[in-house]
Amino acid sequence: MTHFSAMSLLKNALNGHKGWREQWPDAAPKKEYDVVIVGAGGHGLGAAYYLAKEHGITNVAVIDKGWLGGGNTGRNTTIIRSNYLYDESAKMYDHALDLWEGLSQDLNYNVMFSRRGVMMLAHNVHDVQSFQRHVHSNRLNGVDNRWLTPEEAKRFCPPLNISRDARYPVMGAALQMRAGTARHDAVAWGYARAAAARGVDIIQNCPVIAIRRDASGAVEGVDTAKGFIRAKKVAVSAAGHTSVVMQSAGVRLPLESYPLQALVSEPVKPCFPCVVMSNAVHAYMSQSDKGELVIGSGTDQYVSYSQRGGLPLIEHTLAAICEVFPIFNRMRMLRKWGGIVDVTPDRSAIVGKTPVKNLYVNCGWGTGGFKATPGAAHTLAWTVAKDEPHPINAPFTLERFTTGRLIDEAAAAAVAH
Amino acid sequence: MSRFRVQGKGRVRHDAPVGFTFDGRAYDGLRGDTVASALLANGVHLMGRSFKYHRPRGPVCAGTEEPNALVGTSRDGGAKGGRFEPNTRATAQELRQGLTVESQNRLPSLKFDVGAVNDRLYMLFSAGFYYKTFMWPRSFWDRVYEPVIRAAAGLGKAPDTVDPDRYASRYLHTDVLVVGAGPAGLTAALAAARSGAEVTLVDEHAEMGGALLSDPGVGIDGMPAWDWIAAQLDELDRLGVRRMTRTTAIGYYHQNMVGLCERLTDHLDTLPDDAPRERMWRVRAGHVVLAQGALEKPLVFDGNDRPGVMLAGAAQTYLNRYGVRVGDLAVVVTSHDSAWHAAFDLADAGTRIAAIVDTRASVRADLTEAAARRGIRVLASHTVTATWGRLRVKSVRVAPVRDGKVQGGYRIDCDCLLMCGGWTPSLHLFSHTKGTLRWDDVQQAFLPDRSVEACQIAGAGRGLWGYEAALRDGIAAGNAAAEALGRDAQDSAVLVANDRTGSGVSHKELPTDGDPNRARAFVDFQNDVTAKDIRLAVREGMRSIEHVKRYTTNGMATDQGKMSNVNGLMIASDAVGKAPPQVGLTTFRPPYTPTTFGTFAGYHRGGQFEVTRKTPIDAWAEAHGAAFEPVSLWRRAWYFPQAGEDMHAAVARECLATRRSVGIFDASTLGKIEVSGPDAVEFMNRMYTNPWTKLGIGRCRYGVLLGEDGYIRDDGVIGRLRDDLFHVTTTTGGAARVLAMMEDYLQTEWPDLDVWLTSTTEQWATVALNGPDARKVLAPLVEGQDMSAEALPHMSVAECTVAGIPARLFRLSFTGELGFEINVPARHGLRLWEALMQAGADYDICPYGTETMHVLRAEKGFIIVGQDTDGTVAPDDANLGWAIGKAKTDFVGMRSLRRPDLVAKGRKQLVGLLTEDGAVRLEEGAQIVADPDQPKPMKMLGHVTSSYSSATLGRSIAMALIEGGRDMDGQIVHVPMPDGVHKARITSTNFYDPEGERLKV
Amino acid sequence: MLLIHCPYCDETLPELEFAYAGEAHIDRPADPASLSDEEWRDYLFIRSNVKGTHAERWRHIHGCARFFNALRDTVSDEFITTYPAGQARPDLTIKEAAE
Amino acid sequence: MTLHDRDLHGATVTIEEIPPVARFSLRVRDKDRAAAGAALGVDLPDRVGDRAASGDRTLVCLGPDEWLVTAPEQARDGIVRDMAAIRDGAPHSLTDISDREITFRVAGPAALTLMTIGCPRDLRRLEPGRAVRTVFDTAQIVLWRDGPDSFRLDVWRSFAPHVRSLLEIGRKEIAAGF
Repeated sequence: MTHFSAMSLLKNALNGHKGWREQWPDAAPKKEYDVVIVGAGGHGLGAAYYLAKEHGITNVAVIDKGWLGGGNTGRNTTIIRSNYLYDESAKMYDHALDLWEGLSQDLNYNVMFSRRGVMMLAHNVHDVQSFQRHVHSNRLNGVDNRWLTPEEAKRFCPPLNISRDARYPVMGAALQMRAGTARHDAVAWGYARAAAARGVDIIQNCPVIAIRRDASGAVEGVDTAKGFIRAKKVAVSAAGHTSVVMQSAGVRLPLESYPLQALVSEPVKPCFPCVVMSNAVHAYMSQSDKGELVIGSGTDQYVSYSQRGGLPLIEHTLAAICEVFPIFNRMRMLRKWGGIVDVTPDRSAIVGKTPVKNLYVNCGWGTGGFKATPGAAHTLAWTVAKDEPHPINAPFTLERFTTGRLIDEAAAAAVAH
Repeated sequence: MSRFRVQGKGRVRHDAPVGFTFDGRAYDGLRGDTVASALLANGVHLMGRSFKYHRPRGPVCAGTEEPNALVGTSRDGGAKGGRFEPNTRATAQELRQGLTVESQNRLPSLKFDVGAVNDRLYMLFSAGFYYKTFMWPRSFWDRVYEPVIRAAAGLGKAPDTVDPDRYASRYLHTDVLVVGAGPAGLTAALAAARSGAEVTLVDEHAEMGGALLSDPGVGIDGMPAWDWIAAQLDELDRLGVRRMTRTTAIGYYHQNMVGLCERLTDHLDTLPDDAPRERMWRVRAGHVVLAQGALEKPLVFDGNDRPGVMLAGAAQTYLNRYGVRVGDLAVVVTSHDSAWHAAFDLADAGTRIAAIVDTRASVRADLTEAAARRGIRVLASHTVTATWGRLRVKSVRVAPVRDGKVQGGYRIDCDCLLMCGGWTPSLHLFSHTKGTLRWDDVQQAFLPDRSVEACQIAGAGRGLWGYEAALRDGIAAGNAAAEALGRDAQDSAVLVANDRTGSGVSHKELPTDGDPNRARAFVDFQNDVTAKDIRLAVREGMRSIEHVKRYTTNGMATDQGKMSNVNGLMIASDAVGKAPPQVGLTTFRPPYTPTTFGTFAGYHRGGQFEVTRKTPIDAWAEAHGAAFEPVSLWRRAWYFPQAGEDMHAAVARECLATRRSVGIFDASTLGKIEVSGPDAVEFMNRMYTNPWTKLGIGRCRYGVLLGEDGYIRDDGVIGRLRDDLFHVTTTTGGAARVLAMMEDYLQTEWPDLDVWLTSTTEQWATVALNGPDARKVLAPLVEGQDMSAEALPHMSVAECTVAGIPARLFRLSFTGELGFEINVPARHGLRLWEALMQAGADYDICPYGTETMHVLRAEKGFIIVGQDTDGTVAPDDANLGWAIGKAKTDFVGMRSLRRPDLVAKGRKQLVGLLTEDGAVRLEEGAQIVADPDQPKPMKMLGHVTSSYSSATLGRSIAMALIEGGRDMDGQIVHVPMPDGVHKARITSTNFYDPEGERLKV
Repeated sequence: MLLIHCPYCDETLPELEFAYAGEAHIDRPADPASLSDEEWRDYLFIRSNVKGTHAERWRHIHGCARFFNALRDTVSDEFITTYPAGQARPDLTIKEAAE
Repeated sequence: MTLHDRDLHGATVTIEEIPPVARFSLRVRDKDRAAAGAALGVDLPDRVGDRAASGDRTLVCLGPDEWLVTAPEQARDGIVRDMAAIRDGAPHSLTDISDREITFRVAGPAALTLMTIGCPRDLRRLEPGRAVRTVFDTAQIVLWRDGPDSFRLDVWRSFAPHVRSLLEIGRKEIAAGF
């Protein structure tokens, strides 16, 4: 692997960039691997990288039905934060945040993790109560999160409308300074390059047809479009398609896949310094380094794998953006796209072992998967390597749906009164 | 008038000058011009700077696909008028009187831009360079590198003032929607309309006609093209076809829904009153005909981006449609026949054509003969290897190619270089539908394959070339649409004279004898992506076109890849060594052209952003100075401050007045559901945790509703009015959810039950009277009901009249005081309120809002669902175990209460909390620990759910969910806050009048 | 925005009038008390999440207010058929054979 | 600009709130429909969207087991009495919702166009004489088509100001020729 640095860039610039080699080889499948990971997104590639780096397991293949990073990794709005309410979630996302902070150096690939602060707006008394609960809980968990008055919020993000007459007036905000964004594609590429350098095979355009189990019921490999690949262990990290893959192993999951849309504006000079999320109004926005305003929309109401999504959601999202940031009314939407998010009943992920021996799963991240990437990948690698839960992913089991011990971040924001 | 304007030519009005400014300098254009055509008429090509290298750029197109000539525009006094907008395409913006135009992405000026230093360092800024560096030292990314990169990026400035314009939207249903009013679109619309179908025809330009507007020499059915267009439009109008210009089909959604953006005022000199700027049309069509034509491709060669280098078809449009010659001395370089016609038109209009450079070895004889007739030098089998000129192209180097080898080249002077790399069908909308494309080896283009929607593609959009072919195809598509809708279609013929048929070849980069690593051959002009960037990406392992796109940003500019996608693919597939379809085409994403946020927001701005529900009594509250809070879609009176009072003072006063005498509260937002029918009681038994069979008529009961997961979803007081009739109340925010949940069970699980549900939330206005004097205020107004405690005990309901209004009168209490809730038909709500206020005057009746309501109920330990519960709280956790019918075998959620985690020790339970110092009010959401000195992360026992200063008790009170809290009664816990740790004692939640003496009146 | 055929109104109408209500043909057990925790979990949470023909519930909430069922292709989002609540899932192989 | 024969430069449309009527939601099973019809003196129409009237009572079928009963205010008690009389033999639910909704009339040559600013239905298919529940913008409404250019909207009371102001904005656009 060519080491990336300012020097190597300069050197190559002088010779017409002829010295760069491929960042990862396009591997053909071997007959057998110690571990096969299904899904070459940030989570799957990351798990392969940590298997190799931290557990010395390098006979690993990451298989994808398309091109690597082509699923939700390359389709999200890149928000990274860890100010979650429940201890379990806060620990998982904070673990991820710790890894995000050193990821560029770890991978020798600039993933452009940018600590520009994520601000969540409170628009009613219930939001205030709920966010303050977050702030207090985060403080005692050692997670960065602070409360801002409307005026402080406006100072932090000048385009914000804090008029008391607004339909949804800003009553305050929770700010996590340590949070921010990263360059999504670079995360997949960086993990791919670093994993490949440690011997991991990345096999693209190779749909998995079924997970094969032996007579004892344990996993023995995967049937793919490029033939059967034997594997001692299989980990599925296929986001919206996880249900389909796991079904082939006879494992049914509490998952549903929904279309989620996102969009960007035309690029403009820096005008928006942070990330702002408004749950009540359904608006999420940041500005990319390229200058585009990056905006998250909601999920359509029905299960779908179409990656299309309807117009009304986009209309609502942009109305919400213009409500919170009225100066952007004349900005133009450049491009919108859709992804498929897999959602669990409690809106928290499932990471770990399954009822099938040597089969592992990492799914159900809903709309929050990107920010968890290093944390989920890192703990999944642990679980695959040791066949036991990592202390951080241990609460994110499949069993919780039987016992009722849900990690219900969605319900915690329930509005009734 | 400028010498570049050709008198009498084009569709502009030569007698109607229009004044505008560009970078502060005044110019004149003509009515009908775009900003670009007007500037070109004034000899101005330099209109912008590129994204990365800040290279000088001029328009390369004459339409909405323009990547270079992006400008900022405003009216009414510039940016502060709120109508500034960045990144407007000068080639599409119609000229209007007083239009203010400024160039972008330059400092200090367009002609001298310090950002152009990047251009000198271009070798450093190769594709993906930022992934490889800026990593050391680690902290520099946030503080140094990223801010610098961000400041350099972006094109125009964002608006900084609120937009005063309005935006509109409509739904439209039509039998046939035709997108694009060029030759194929016109004949398709006409064919469909002749069959009797309702037809809608839309076009993004100011007028219809498409390519024919740029080709007036063509004859159709014996008429000059422009006369033919007029005749078609006449007939379309006679047939009642809805024609919409300045209307872009931006997205193609499920089941033939197409979003259109109609621009209504941007072309007008002055803004009419009440006119929306833009309108979103959500069109649902029985059949769609896409006739969006084809886009001309640039050629990729070193220096193909200088101002003055543009598409040949664009030059032809500027000449024929706008009457503007784009230069005096042109070189044409092409791989397609179409540019020859452009050259001839320009030559005939007085521009000298220094040469036609064709990459092909042989060209149709009629073209070479026509060139010879005009004395134009023809250079077949030639390439272009370089251009010169800083702010405008001044010469070009051409070279013959023999057997694939570039021979010695030479320079030709010019002031414009017109290029044509062939044409690619415009299939963006088709791609939105996930319709599949197939690669056509002959045309070297993607063509439409399988359609998933009811749509046709006509004309150049499916690879047909020449007007006759397009016109005939339009007729066929219109007829096919009509037939698909069950109508009779008739074939008709069309005859074209002087048709401009032709063909061409496709290229990757043009061959060169220069150093390919030094070549600045641009593929994506705006994003400064060069051919070698694409090759570098492939060399680095980016083999999918999606990877190449993302790594180089090719195709991600504001032209949405219209200029760059196919050229990028040709180069990438050459580099990968696979055929283009195996490398893939990136997905086209909506919108077709960038569309304002305002258009999507439509009417939903300001007061119209979302419904604000108000009660019948809201106007009184507003008139009496209430502060309001939003609760779901409602706004509710929060408190009623008197002069000089803050919320704390007002709430203290309201609480004391209510406990002392009587308070009045607008409870109209409570959800209300009428549950009616012989099986009503059975239904209630199945839905709610409580038993209902023995509830007497005229009595009411507090009901708890769970989700099937066993957690509390809602609560409310439920009255039985008849054996078969219940009046159910829900929380304000839960009303719609509860009704939907009940309907779900009733319709799909228990359809056999004879019971029906009707929402009556808004049928009734509800006024709550609480306090020891409540009965005294109310009783004189009541008729038809004995108000004594015996006749109307606590938790009972009666039908009577109050102030002469028919009412459902509940006696219940959410405050611990003697309480009544009076429901009257909503139209009388305000009258009832005023009557009670009047009757209460002698008792100093005090109106109070939601905050006081919350304090009063907290003093009694009554929960608010959603505040004291959070979706993970089971009845027993909230001390509501008593509300579960002991003899019941099933109700919604009952089975879940037995799951292991719900019967485990250590669940969080709702308890009271009294701070050691009664003056300290805990913050809601504050976390509770046993040991405040432990290190972080701390073990948290729970959190404060409700916390108030109780004026009645003269101290603060709080409720909290605490692990195993009920077993900790009397124990001290700690609440660590940033400014210190508070101690608090766990108590009962019933802080006031625990024996309920105050109800016994 | 989808177009949905309501079997009760017998009209094909815009999605804005409808509310999605999850997978179809998951009946509430007649006697929940007799179920094991695992069986109860399956009822509560486990969903087929089909990529292909999905049987699902919709409610014409802003129309006739009825719940009904639909078969829809989750890859194309195309509705194959809709049918009243309580009816068995249509056998598409029979339908195709008849055509 | 839009060019169309039905295009409405300066065409008029009026929006008015009309006085309250007695309004009930009637729910009854199929087997008891005839009895309910007999009690009301109007046969219950059986196709969703159909309307039937007799004397001063009008019935609209809103769903397979749901009818909207309207009558002048003074007829309210009579309807309640008539239906109460059959409750034992023909179980049903009759709920007074007179005050739940406000009714607007939208009429004039531009009425259909004005409705399209908020109603996603294909109103070409809503024949005069019919009424359906649908949505206008984000509000649920019962939409009555009384004639080619005449509509009524029953809107939940707290949504009515929103609907009204949206209609006014649309009316002004049309009046301005846009």
